[in-house]
Amino acid sequence: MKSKFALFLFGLALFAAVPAAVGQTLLPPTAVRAKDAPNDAGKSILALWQLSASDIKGDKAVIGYQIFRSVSAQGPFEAVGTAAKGDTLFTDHVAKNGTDYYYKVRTLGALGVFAESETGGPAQAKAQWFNSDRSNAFLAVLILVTAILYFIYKASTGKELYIRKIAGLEEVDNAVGRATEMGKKIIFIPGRQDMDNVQTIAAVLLLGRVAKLAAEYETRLEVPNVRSMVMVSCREVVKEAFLKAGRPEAYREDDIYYITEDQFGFAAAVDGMMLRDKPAAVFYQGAFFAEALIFAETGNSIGAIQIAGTAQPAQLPFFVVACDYTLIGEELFAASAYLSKEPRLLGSLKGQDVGKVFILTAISLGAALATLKAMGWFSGEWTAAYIKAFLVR
Amino acid sequence: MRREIPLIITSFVGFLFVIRFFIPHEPFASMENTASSWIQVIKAFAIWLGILNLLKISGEKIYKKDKGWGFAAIVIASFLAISIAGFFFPFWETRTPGDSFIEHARKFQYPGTSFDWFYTYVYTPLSSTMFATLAFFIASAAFRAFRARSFQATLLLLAGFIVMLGSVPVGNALFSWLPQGWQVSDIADWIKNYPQVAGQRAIQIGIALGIISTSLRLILGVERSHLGGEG
Amino acid sequence: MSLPETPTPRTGQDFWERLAQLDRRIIFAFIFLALAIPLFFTIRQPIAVSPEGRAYFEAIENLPAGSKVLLSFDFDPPSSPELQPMAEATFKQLLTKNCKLVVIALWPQGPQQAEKALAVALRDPQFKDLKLEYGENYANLGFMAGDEVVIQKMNSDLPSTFPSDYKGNATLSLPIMQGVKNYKNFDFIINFSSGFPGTREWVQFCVDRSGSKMIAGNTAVQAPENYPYVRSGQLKGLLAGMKGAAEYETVVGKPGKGVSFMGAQSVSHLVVILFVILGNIAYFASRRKK
Amino acid sequence: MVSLTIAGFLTLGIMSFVYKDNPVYKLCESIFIGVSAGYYFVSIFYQSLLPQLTDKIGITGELSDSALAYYRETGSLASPQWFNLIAAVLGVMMLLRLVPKIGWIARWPLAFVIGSTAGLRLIGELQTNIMAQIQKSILPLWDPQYIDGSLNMAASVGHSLTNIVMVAGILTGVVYFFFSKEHKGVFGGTAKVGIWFLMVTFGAAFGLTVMSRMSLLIGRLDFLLRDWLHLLG
Repeated sequence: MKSKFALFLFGLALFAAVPAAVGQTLLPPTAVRAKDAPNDAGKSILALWQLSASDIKGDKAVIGYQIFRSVSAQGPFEAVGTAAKGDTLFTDHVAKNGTDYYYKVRTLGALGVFAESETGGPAQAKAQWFNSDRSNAFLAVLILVTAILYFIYKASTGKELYIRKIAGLEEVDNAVGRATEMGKKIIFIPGRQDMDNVQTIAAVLLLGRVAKLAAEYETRLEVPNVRSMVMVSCREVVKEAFLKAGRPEAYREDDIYYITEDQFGFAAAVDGMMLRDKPAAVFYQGAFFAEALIFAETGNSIGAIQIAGTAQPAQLPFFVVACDYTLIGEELFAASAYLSKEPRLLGSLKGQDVGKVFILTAISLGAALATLKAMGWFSGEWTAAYIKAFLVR
Repeated sequence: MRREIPLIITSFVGFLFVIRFFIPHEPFASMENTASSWIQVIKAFAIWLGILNLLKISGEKIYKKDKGWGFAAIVIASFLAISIAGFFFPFWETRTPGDSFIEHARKFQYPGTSFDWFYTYVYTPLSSTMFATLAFFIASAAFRAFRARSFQATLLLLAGFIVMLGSVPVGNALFSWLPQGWQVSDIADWIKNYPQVAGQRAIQIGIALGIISTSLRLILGVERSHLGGEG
Repeated sequence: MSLPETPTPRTGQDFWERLAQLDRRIIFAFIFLALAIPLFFTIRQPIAVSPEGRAYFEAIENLPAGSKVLLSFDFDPPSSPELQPMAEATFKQLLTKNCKLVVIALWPQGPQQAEKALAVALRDPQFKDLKLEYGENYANLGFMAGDEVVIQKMNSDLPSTFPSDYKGNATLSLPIMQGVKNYKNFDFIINFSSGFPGTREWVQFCVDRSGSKMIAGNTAVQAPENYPYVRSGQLKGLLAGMKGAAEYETVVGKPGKGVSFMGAQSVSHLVVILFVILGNIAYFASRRKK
Repeated sequence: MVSLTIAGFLTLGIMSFVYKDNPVYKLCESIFIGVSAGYYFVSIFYQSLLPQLTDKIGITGELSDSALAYYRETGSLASPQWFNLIAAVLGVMMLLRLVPKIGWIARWPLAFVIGSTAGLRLIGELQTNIMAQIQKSILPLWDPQYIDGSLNMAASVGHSLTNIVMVAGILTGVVYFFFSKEHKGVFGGTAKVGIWFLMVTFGAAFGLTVMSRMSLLIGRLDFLLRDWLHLLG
C-alpha cells in the first residue's frame, strides 16, 4: 500500500517535473552567507541565501533546498538539513561553539536533479550574555519592580498610603456579624489550587483577616480544603489570628480540614455540608473552576451571604451573578492589603497602580499616534516603531 | 531553619527562571532545564500526596467507624480495584512477543486492557455526568440572575441574551428579517470580539499586575505568611 | 462589585412572586426534556461560521503538505462532547494534508482521548489506502506532570521533557522525532483545552517565547478568556465549544456529531431564554404591585 | 452490554443528585472518588515518574543510531542523569507531609515549585498579558476603509466605532482597577463606564457558557439513549 502511494507521488512529481526539466536547467541559490544565530545559548548558526532564480520564477521543478556544512572551505560537505522552497534561511542547531563552519546550499529538483551554490561562510556559533530582543521587556520589568519596591520601602517607613474602598470587603464585617447574630457558622473556601498559585496565597492572607474577625465575634469558622499543603497554611494562619484576637482557646484545628483533591468529590461534599448546616456566610476566595457555579447556586438557595473573589476570568460571571459581592481579578490581590493595612502589601498595591499609569499612557499615546497616522498627519514609520516597541520575542 | 531554607529555595529558583529569560548564555539554560525536570517529578509526587492523603483520611474514618465509614470503604475498594487493574493486570494479559514485563506494563492504558475498561465504563460516565449536572445549575442561575434590576444588571442581561441567541442556529432563524451582516450571530460575534475582549483585557491586565507583584514579593522573600509559623 | 439581591421568599405571595421564586427543579425538568427530545429528530439548520472558526480551518488549510504538527490534548472525558468532535475533524483535515502529527498531553486523561480521536479519524475510508504508520506519520508521547513548566521546557529540549512515548518507546527512536529539539522544529501547534493548564499557558510560554504559530479548540467556558489572544494574533484561530465544532465540521464539509447536536442546543437555549423572559416579567409584575 | 449497563447505571446514579442528595448518589460519588484517585495513581506512575526517573538511564527502549548521534552532538545526554534522583528525594519529602512530626520538610519541595511558578509567571504575565495586549490595543480611532480605491464612509465609521469601543473599554476597565485614588468625579465616572464594560464581558461569557454546559448533558444523554438503550438511530 505504502509503495503504491509512493509510486503515485513519484508519478505526480514526474508529471510536474518533466516539462520543466526539459525546458530549462535548475539554477543554484546565490549569495550564501552564514552568521551566528543571535540571542541564544550558542550551538546554532544561521545559513542565509538568496532564492534561486528558478524559485523566483515559480518554477514547478524546484522542490526545496538542501543545506550542506563543512569545517573547511574545501570540504568534505555533509548534509545538515532541508528548507522549503521560498525559504531563505536555515538554522543549523548542531554546531560546536567556536568552530568555523562553511555552508553550501543546493536547489533541489525532481528526479534527483540539483544545482549547488558557491561556498558561504565561515561563521562560528557563540553564546550571548543578553537577549537583545528582550531589552524592552527588561526595561518594563525594571520599571515595575522599582515602582513596587519603592512603595514597599516608603510604606514601611511609616508613610500613610491611601487605598480606595473595595465594595464587598466592607461587607466582610457585616457578614461575620450576621453569622454571630444567627448563631450559625462561616465557611471559607480558599480555592482549588495548591500553594504555588498566587491566588491561593492571596486567599490565605484574606483568611487571616476573616479568622481574626470570627475570633473577636466568637463565631465558628470552617475551612474545607482540596490540598493538604493549603490546609496546613490555613491552620497556621487561623491559629495565629485567634492568638492575635486574644482567644487562642477557641481555635479548633479540626474545623480546618481536607476533603479530597477531586473536583466534584469536593463540590459534592461542600454542597451537602452547606445544605445540612446552612451557614450564614460563605467566602469563596482563590482559584475556582467549574464547581464555582454549583457552590454559588447552592449558597444562594440557602440564603447565605456570599462573598467571592477570583482571578479565574472564566468563573467570574457566575460569581458575579450568584454572589452578593465579588472581588474581580486584581481586587482579590488588593483585598488582603486593604484589610490588613500591612505596609508591604499596601506598598506593592501602590506599585501596581504605577504600572497601570504606564499602561494607560502607553495605550492612549499609541492610539493618538495611530489616529494621527490614519489621518495622514504623522509619520507612519514612527507610529509603527512605537507599536513595535511593545513586542517581546 | 524551617522557614529560612524554603525562603532561600523559592528566591533562588524564582530568580533563575527570571534571569534565564534575559540571559541565553550557559549555565542558566542547563540549570533551568534541570530545575524543570525536577519540578516535573515533584509535581507528580504532589498528585500522589493528595491521593495518599485521601486514603489516609478514609482509612481513619473506617478505623474509627465514623459516620459514613461505609462510603469511605467504597472509596478505598474502588481505588484498589483500578490500581490493581493498572499495575498488575497487564501481567496476565497477552504480551506482545519481545516485550519485557515493564515494557508490557507500560501499555497499561491500551484499548482492551482492564485499566482501559475502568476508564471507559466507570471513570468516564461518572466524571462526565458530574460535570453534566452543571447544565441544570446554569439554567436556574440564568433564570434567577438575568433580571433587569439596574442598569448594570440590564447590560449583563442583554449581552448574555444576544450571545445565547447568537450561539445557536435558531437565533438567526427567529430573526431572519434582520439585514445581511446584522444577523443575531453577527452581533453576537461582534460582542464577543470587541466589547468582551476589551473587558477581558482590562481584567487580565489587572490580574497580571497582581500576579507580578505577588510573585516579586515571593521571590524577594518579603511574602512569607504562606509558610506559616514553626511546625 | 455587586448586583442587587433577589428578595427573600415571604409567606402570602401572589402568583408573580411565586413565579419569580420558582422551584429550580421545575427548570431542571424543562432543560432535561429540551435536550433529550430533539435528539430523536434530525434537525437540519444552517450553521453560521464565525470569523475565528473560519480562521482555524484556513490556518490548517494553508499549511504546506507534510508539515510537522504538535497537538496538545489538555482535557478529560467530561469535556469530550465539546472537544472530541473538534479533535476528530482536525485529525482528518491534517491527515488529508499528509501532515506528521505528534501528540502530547498535560492532563493525564489526554493521551487516551487522543487515541480515541485518532482511531475515529483513521477509520475514515479516505485514509485506508495511505497506510499511515505509528512512529512515521503520527506519534503519541503521552502525559507529563509539571503544567506550565513542561511547556516552558520544550522551548529548549523536547526529547528530555518527554523521554518516552505513550507505549514506552524511547522518543528519539521514533522516525517522526528525528531532529526534533524544540518548538522551532514544528510548523504548527494545536491545543485542545478545557482549563488549567491550557491555552492561556500555551500562549504565554510557547507562542510568545518561541514565536510558534498556534490555533486552539476550547470549551465554550474557556473561550471568552482567550478571545483577546485571537484579536491580538497570538492565536491564529479558535473554536469555541460545540458551536465551534459544528462550524468547523461545516467548513470542512463533513457534518458530524457537532452539527447533529446543534438541534438540541437550539431548543435548550430557547428554553433558557424563555425562562429569562418569564423571570423578568414576573419580576416587573411583582414590583409594580408594590 | 454488561459494561454499558454498568456505565448507564452510574450515569443515572449521579444524575439523581439534581433532584435530591440520596444514598445511591453517595455510592456513585464514593466509587468516583476512589476510581479517579486510582486512575491518577497509576497513570502518574507509568506516564510521568517512570519516564522521568528511569528512561534516560535507559531501562526501556533502544535508541537508534541517529538518535544517539543527535544526543552526542547536542549534548542532551550530557546532563548527569542521577540529578533526577535528587528530584525523587524532594518528591519523597513532599510525601512526608503525611507524617505529622516531620511534615514541615514538605515545604522544601513546595518552595521549589512556588519559586518556579513565581519566576515563570512574573515574566509570562508581563509579556503575554501586558506588553502584547498593549501592543494590540493601540488602534486608530479613525480607521478609513477604502473599497476600490475610494473612501467608504459607512465602513469607515463602523470600523472607527469598533476601535473606539475597544480602546475605551480597555482604558476605562483599567481605571476601574485603580486602588490608590478615590472613585470620584471624572475619575469615578470613567471607572463606572469600566464597570459597564465588565458587565457586558460577564454577560457574554455567561451566554457562551450556557452552550458549554448544555453540551456536557447532551453528551451524556447521547450515551444513555444511543449507546446504551439504542433508542436513537
